[in-house]
Amino acid sequence: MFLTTIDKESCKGCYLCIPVCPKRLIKLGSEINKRGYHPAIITDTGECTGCRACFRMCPDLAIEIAKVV
Amino acid sequence: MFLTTIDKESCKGCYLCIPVCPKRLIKLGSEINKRGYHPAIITDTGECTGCRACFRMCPDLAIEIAKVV
Amino acid sequence: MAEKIAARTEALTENPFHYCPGCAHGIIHRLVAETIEELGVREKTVGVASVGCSVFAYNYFNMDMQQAAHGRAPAVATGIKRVLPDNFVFTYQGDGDLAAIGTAEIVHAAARGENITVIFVNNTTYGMTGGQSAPTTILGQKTTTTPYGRDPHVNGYPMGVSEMLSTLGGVAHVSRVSIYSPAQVNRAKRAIKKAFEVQREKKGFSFVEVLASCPTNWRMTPQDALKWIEEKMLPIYPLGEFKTAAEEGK
Amino acid sequence: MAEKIAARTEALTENPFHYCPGCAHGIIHRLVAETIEELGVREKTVGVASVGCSVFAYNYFNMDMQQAAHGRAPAVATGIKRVLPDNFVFTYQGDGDLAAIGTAEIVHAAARGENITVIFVNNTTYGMTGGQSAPTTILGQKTTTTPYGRDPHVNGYPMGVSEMLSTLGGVAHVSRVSIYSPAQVNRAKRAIKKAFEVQREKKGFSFVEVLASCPTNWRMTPQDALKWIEEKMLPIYPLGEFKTAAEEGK
Amino acid sequence: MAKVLMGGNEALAEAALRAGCRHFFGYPITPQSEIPEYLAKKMPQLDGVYLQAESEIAAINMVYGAAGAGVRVFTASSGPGISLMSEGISYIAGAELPCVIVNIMRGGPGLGNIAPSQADYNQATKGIGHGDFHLIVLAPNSVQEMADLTMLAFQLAEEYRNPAMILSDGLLGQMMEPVEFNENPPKEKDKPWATRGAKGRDPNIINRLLIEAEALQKHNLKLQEKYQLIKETQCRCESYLAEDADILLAAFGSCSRMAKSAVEMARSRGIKAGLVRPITLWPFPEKEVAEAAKGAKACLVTEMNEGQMLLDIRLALKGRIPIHFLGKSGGIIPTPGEILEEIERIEVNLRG
Amino acid sequence: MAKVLMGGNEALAEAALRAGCRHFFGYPITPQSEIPEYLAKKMPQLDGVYLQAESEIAAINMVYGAAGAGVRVFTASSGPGISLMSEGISYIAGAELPCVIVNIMRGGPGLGNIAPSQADYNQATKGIGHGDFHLIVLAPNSVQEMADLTMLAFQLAEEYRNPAMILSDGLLGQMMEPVEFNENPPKEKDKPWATRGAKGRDPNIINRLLIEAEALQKHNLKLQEKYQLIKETQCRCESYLAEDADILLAAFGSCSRMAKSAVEMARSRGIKAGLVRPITLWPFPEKEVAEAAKGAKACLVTEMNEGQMLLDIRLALKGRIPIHFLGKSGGIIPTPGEILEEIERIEVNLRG
Amino acid sequence: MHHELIIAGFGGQGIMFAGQLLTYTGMMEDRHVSYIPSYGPEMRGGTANCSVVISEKEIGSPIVTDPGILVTLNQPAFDKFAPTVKDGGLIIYNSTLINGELPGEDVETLAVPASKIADELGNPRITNMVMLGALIKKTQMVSLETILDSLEKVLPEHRHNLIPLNKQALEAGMEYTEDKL
Amino acid sequence: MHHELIIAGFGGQGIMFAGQLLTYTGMMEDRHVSYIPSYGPEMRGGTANCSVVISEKEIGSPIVTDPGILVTLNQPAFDKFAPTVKDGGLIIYNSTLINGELPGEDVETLAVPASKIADELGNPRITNMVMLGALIKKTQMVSLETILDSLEKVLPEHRHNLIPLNKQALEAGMEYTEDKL
Ligand SMILES: Cc1ncc(C[n+]2csc(CCOP(=O)(O)OP(=O)(O)O)c2C)c(N)n1
Ligand SMILES: Cc1ncc(C[n+]2csc(CCOP(=O)(O)OP(=O)(O)O)c2C)c(N)n1
Ligand code: SF4
Ligand code: SF4
Ligand code: SF4
Ligand code: SF4
Ligand code: SF4
Ligand code: SF4
Ligand SMILES: [Mg+2]
Ligand SMILES: [Mg+2]
Repeated sequence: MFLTTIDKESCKGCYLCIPVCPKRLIKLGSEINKRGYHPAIITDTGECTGCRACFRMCPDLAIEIAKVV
Repeated sequence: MFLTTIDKESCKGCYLCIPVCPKRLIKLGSEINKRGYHPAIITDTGECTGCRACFRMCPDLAIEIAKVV
Repeated sequence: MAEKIAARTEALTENPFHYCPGCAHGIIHRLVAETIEELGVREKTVGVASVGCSVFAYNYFNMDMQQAAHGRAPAVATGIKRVLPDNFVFTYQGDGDLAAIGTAEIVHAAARGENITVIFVNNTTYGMTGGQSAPTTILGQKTTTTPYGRDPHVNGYPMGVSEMLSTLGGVAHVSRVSIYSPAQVNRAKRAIKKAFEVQREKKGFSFVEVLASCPTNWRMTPQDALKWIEEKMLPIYPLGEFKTAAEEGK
Repeated sequence: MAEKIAARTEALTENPFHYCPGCAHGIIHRLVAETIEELGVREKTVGVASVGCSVFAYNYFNMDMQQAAHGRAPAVATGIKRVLPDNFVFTYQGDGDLAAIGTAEIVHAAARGENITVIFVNNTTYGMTGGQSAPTTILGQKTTTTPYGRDPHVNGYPMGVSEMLSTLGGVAHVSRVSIYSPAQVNRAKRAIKKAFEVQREKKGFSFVEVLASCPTNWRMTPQDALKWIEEKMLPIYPLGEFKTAAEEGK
Repeated sequence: MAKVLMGGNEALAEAALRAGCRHFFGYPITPQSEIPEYLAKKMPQLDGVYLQAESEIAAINMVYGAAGAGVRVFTASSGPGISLMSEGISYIAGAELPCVIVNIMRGGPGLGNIAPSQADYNQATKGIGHGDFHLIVLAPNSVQEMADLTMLAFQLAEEYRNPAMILSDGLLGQMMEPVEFNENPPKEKDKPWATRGAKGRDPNIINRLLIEAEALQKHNLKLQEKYQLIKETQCRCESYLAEDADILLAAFGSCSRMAKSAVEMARSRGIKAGLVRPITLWPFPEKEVAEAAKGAKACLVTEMNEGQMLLDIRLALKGRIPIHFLGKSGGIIPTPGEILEEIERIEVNLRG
Repeated sequence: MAKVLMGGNEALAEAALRAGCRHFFGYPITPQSEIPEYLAKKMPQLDGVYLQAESEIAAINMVYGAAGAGVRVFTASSGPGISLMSEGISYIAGAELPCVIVNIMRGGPGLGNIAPSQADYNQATKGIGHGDFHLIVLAPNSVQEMADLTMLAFQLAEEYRNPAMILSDGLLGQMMEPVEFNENPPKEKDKPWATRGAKGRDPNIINRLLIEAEALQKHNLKLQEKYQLIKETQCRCESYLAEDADILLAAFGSCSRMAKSAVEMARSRGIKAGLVRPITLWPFPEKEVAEAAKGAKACLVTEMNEGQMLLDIRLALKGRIPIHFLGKSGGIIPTPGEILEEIERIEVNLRG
Repeated sequence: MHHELIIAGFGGQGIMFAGQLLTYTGMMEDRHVSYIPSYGPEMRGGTANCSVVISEKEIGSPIVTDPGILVTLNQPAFDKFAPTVKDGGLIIYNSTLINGELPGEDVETLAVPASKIADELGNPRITNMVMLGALIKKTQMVSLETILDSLEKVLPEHRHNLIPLNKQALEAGMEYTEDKL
Repeated sequence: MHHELIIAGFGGQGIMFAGQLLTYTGMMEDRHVSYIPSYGPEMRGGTANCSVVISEKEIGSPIVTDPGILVTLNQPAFDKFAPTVKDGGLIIYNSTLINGELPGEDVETLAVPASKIADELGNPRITNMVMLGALIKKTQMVSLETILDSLEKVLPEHRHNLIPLNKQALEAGMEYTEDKL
């Protein structure tokens, strides 16, 4: 199982991670972070395949993926 | 018939004209000109075919060729 | 137990990037840093930041860095490499920096076969100064200094830097990649790694051109900007490996 | 009655050249001047002299001339041509001037497709300053700054400027010729004429590289120097037409 | 003509267009980008040439070529870019080509930053390139002057066949003020020396190589004579409440605006302060400054640098009165309040 | 060590090698070519780096990189090439990197000619680049000093982390004199700030961008403090028969040699002439010059330019005595005879 | 008459446009005017403010360091600039977004729920005009008529359709303020 | 002792070598010395001359404008420099190539048929050494021994085979001069 997290304060809301997730697990967020951006959010990390597509596209290293063994 | 002349004062004695003459009409000179060079000389302009090879190689425009009609 | 399979590399500092949302510089920084970490050479690497949006790169790469004058990074890198021939030296340059003002420096670092790696971020514009046209701006593209679109009769033609440098003797590796999809990001990473490996093997000058986006100055969403790379830039700037040390048989 | 079939062209002044005996500059000057005379454009030509042994070219070409800073002739020519788009503008540059310090200027004049003609005299050395190595110095060649011969690991590889410029979009004509025999001189003349014709037809940037001799710094007789071009330079710098406007279909 | 509200850089660019300048060669750099961006829009409509060069070096050499071909032409840049133009400027001055060079100064040295600064005074007035030559240097202090002095720069450049520089900064470049354009811009001079094709005349040659020392010295003496003439006739200077001032402030460009406010504040506190503002930085209005300082007991030089015009003020005042200095650098602008404090300190000293 | 007879340029190059410098980046230009040619021969034998750059701009930026990597490094050029280095020099000074820059001056402006000249004094001492910074400038007047001051330049550059310039000319570069090399060249300083790979420590960064005005001002103030310290401790100056001189000559570099001969000729005619020779041109030995002029009734500045050090002499003497000037330019060297004539004219005036 | 203002908020709130419009209007009313934009150090976005001076006499320093009037549209700008306001000065703030507590100084404040008013008028992008309306009502610095004339000049032709909306916003700001006077 | 010399001739006549050798010798004899080469404006070849100063005291100007001694190897150099020689000075000229007529000034002349002597010794390239021999004989400026020592230092190893020939030439020049003293 994979645990994917988006660091709220690092995210700039560019949403490059959204369309690349094969499982469509990432969504626009509505919250505002300290720098005035709306961070993306992960809906259901349980579905995550650990494919890293989102990580690869994130320009701000806001995404971390862990394999839970 | 062609009249080929080498201007003594323009010539710098580089002798690039010598080997290219198909008729071997040009020779090293022994005279010294004002700038300290030994100008090349034409031996027998009557033999000249007007091929211009010498003119083409002369870096100092010392050679003139005239067609005598 | 959780094992991280994707996280920030140690070859980057903790400083958040100052880049605009969705800017390709962030992705490319990561690729370079990961490469350096994977090769285990962070402690013997000296990076050279250029003048462009990535001018602050020295705040992000967690290693010795020099900041070079606009366009002169290849000369600065040459100075460093000649002092430290066994260290790793790379430059990170934009298209204004490398393809305009720095043309002489990149061409000659390449011709000399300077054993350095150059990361060339081609976003078709001068990001930092507000979106003026660059030598790589494509025909018809509107910028703040080509407000009616780039006209070849006035501003000339987009410059294929990879193609140009490939003609030079000292060049060991040239490739053009992009970052418009996860697969392309992967390929870009491989190209960058190959370039550093060429340096490790002292084969000469290695160069990776990355087609990148500048959503801010292109006045597009980050998404649309990636699409624009794929649709508009690729036809003019084909991806691929233009030259490799292997072929050269060095 | 005598009719001159070969004589000094009116496009040259009466001033004797200051060049060393057997220096190729003299031959090339003549070819450029004859071309201008034959095209009947002497009165609308502005030439740009560069810094090198041909720095005094303005004393020899019988037309309006500007003397440009070392390497910057293409930029100066651009300034002139943009003011006078219907005039003829050419630069006359050595390999130190064009291929070293002036790399950015020549590459960008070419990339812009600047409608000028560039005569590039490649004699593999810095003639004027006493025979230092140039980017075009061939491997193993001894110069005052490569006293042990050019070593690619230190000084890099000889630069094929024609090959490099041919990759650029705005370039309409590129050819490499030489002057080591009367036949080659003839070909050189034709190439130069073609380049000026390209300019006349406003097809863009035209470029003629002439492999030339510097007997003084090569420490050879003028004769041997020509042989050296044929034997040593040709294998590295093949002659030919690299690009022509016709092919480009512009 | 009615006044319009414009940014300083745009006003400068518009003034150049109205002066009939149709050729601009430049390379982007902050904080002068509004100039090329304005021209990139306007030039095509006027059949003029806006060309973005590959570098500042190329730009200044394109200016050389175009000026040699006989047109009004200018370029603009900032600190680092101006430094790169040094060699080209030396050529232009040596070849006596008229053109205008704009430096919208930013913080230095090196890449520095993009905040307003006056750190390039020494460079502009004394040592911008190798060899003995001078630029005519004009320092506007308002958007109006950004326009007016630009027109003047073209005029002086042609009158003396000498490059003229507008030395301004990011503050003046970005600020907006009303501006009214001179409706009689300077007429363009005949340029029989220009290289436009030798039709029916001997060739013209633009050149700055004189291999014989005697010839070069002769040329240099001719330049010196010209410089002397410019010094005698073209010094421009403005003073404000200087006649009866005890404490004379000296400031140029945008900094003079803060100094003027400080003078007003000081006057309102009963301190007799005044201001002298050199408008031409070269030629430096030495006599005018000395004249303005005639009655003063102390001088306060204030600049957005570490003390550069200071040296010219010292030369002008010849040690007659004490000279104080208040400098800010790296993009910091001295506030009128800070200047006032310094005035007050000096005043206390004078009394004590 | 025994004396050897050497040309000035070779002596300079050899001194650099003996100072342990193993890195040179340069671009050919007359009249400094003997330096790179000498090094091109020697460096490979010493496992050092002689690299001919593609231009002076590349050369100075290679110097930046190498200096940042922590080695002794230098470059050499002449007028036009030095101008092209302006931006790079501003960066080096801003980033506080030690290195040595040699300017073997020739006639200017523009391409000028290759004859000896001192026309780049202003550039070297005042305005070589944008921003507030200074080079340490040393002016040798003999082949011996070409060697000695080169070693000193490396030492001062490292001591203050500041670029140092040798300002010389083609005359000193080409002439031969006996020279004895200092057998104790300056020790190289530790450079913990150098970028040589961040092994077991935090990264080192070589940089001259400070985007925040406050930070840049702070850095500039730090530079100013350093400059102040250099001014206080490093002024170097020499005087000859100055104590009792009525007429004090001031000259630097090769020109001071002619001036010295003129002083001797004048003394032999009963005229009390003396000479003061600044060796550091920046910092300018203002106090020392004023001190030397204490008893003088007139000063004669003589230079191979149109009057550049003149300004610093004016500042030093504060209008106390009349200052005369004898300049030659474009490669002409004032002869002792010409200088003597000028001394005699001044003497007649003083008496009359 | 001599006014030194700072107008401050986020990039995108129309700060610069409001400042320029006010400056232009001052010029139309034959005053001396100056305007200076200032952006934060961020690459894009972030804070934005401008200095405006409108005066009967020639303007010395165009940079305003201790404003007589502060017009502020968001909290960070309020926090940054409120302490710099001159004694006896005025702060007009967008009370929808700002909690206008002051460290108890000799400064007059006027709270205008400008974002709310703008929203009610159907467009949050005219918050700046609501604030401008409040400003001119409160200070009589310039007249509404001249502002409306200026709008025509300052807005490019193809934006003239926005003039009525801007006018509405200005008037709403004025009206709201009238009640508070 | 203070000598200011100019040695002048064509490029290729060994002018510079003679000047350097003399300077080196002066140094070996513990004098102050200086040497300055000067080439004509020609690209290559043309005239060449050098200034040499040898003195007991420190040398001011190393440039010689009015030489006390002129050593000249060809006519153009003679014509150019002879008029600059100081009153009471000395001109040594290569009488094989120079017609040494002077406009009647207060200058001593010594005619040495140096080219001829050199030819007789079998090598025209040592004309310069013959002249040098004449010079030292005439002026006693430096000793032959030191010159010979210097030759060993100044000539690169692989040229040491030329030393005997050079010595012969120096001696021939001295001998010729001895007769004229
Ligand atoms: C000598 C000099 N000229 C101009 C500039 C201004 N400048 C800063 S960044 C830049 C262009 C940057 O564009 P690019 O290299 O493409 O980088 P990007 O911002 O697009 O990543 C320019 C022209 C400068 N700093 N120095
Ligand atoms: C800025 C600058 N750098 C260096 C020089 C010195 N310089 C004069 S000519 C020359 C090289 C000339 O070589 P090339 O262009 O090949 O011409 P050639 O003499 O061989 O015909 C150099 C380096 C200069 N004049 N200006
Ligand atoms: S790792 Fe893959 S599946 Fe998981 S969230 Fe990211 S893109 Fe989606
Ligand atoms: S790609 Fe990264 S920065 Fe962009 S929205 Fe996704 S998590 Fe945020
Ligand atoms: S024209 Fe031909 S044949 Fe006649 S001399 Fe010349 S080379 Fe010989
Ligand atoms: S080619 Fe010309 S210069 Fe050379 S020898 Fe022949 S005639 Fe003379
Ligand atoms: S301006 Fe463009 S290149 Fe620069 S940070 Fe923003 S998006 Fe990236
Ligand atoms: S040095 Fe070489 S290039 Fe220059 S004139 Fe002489 S032969 Fe020709
Ligand atoms: Mg870019
Ligand atoms: Mg060459």
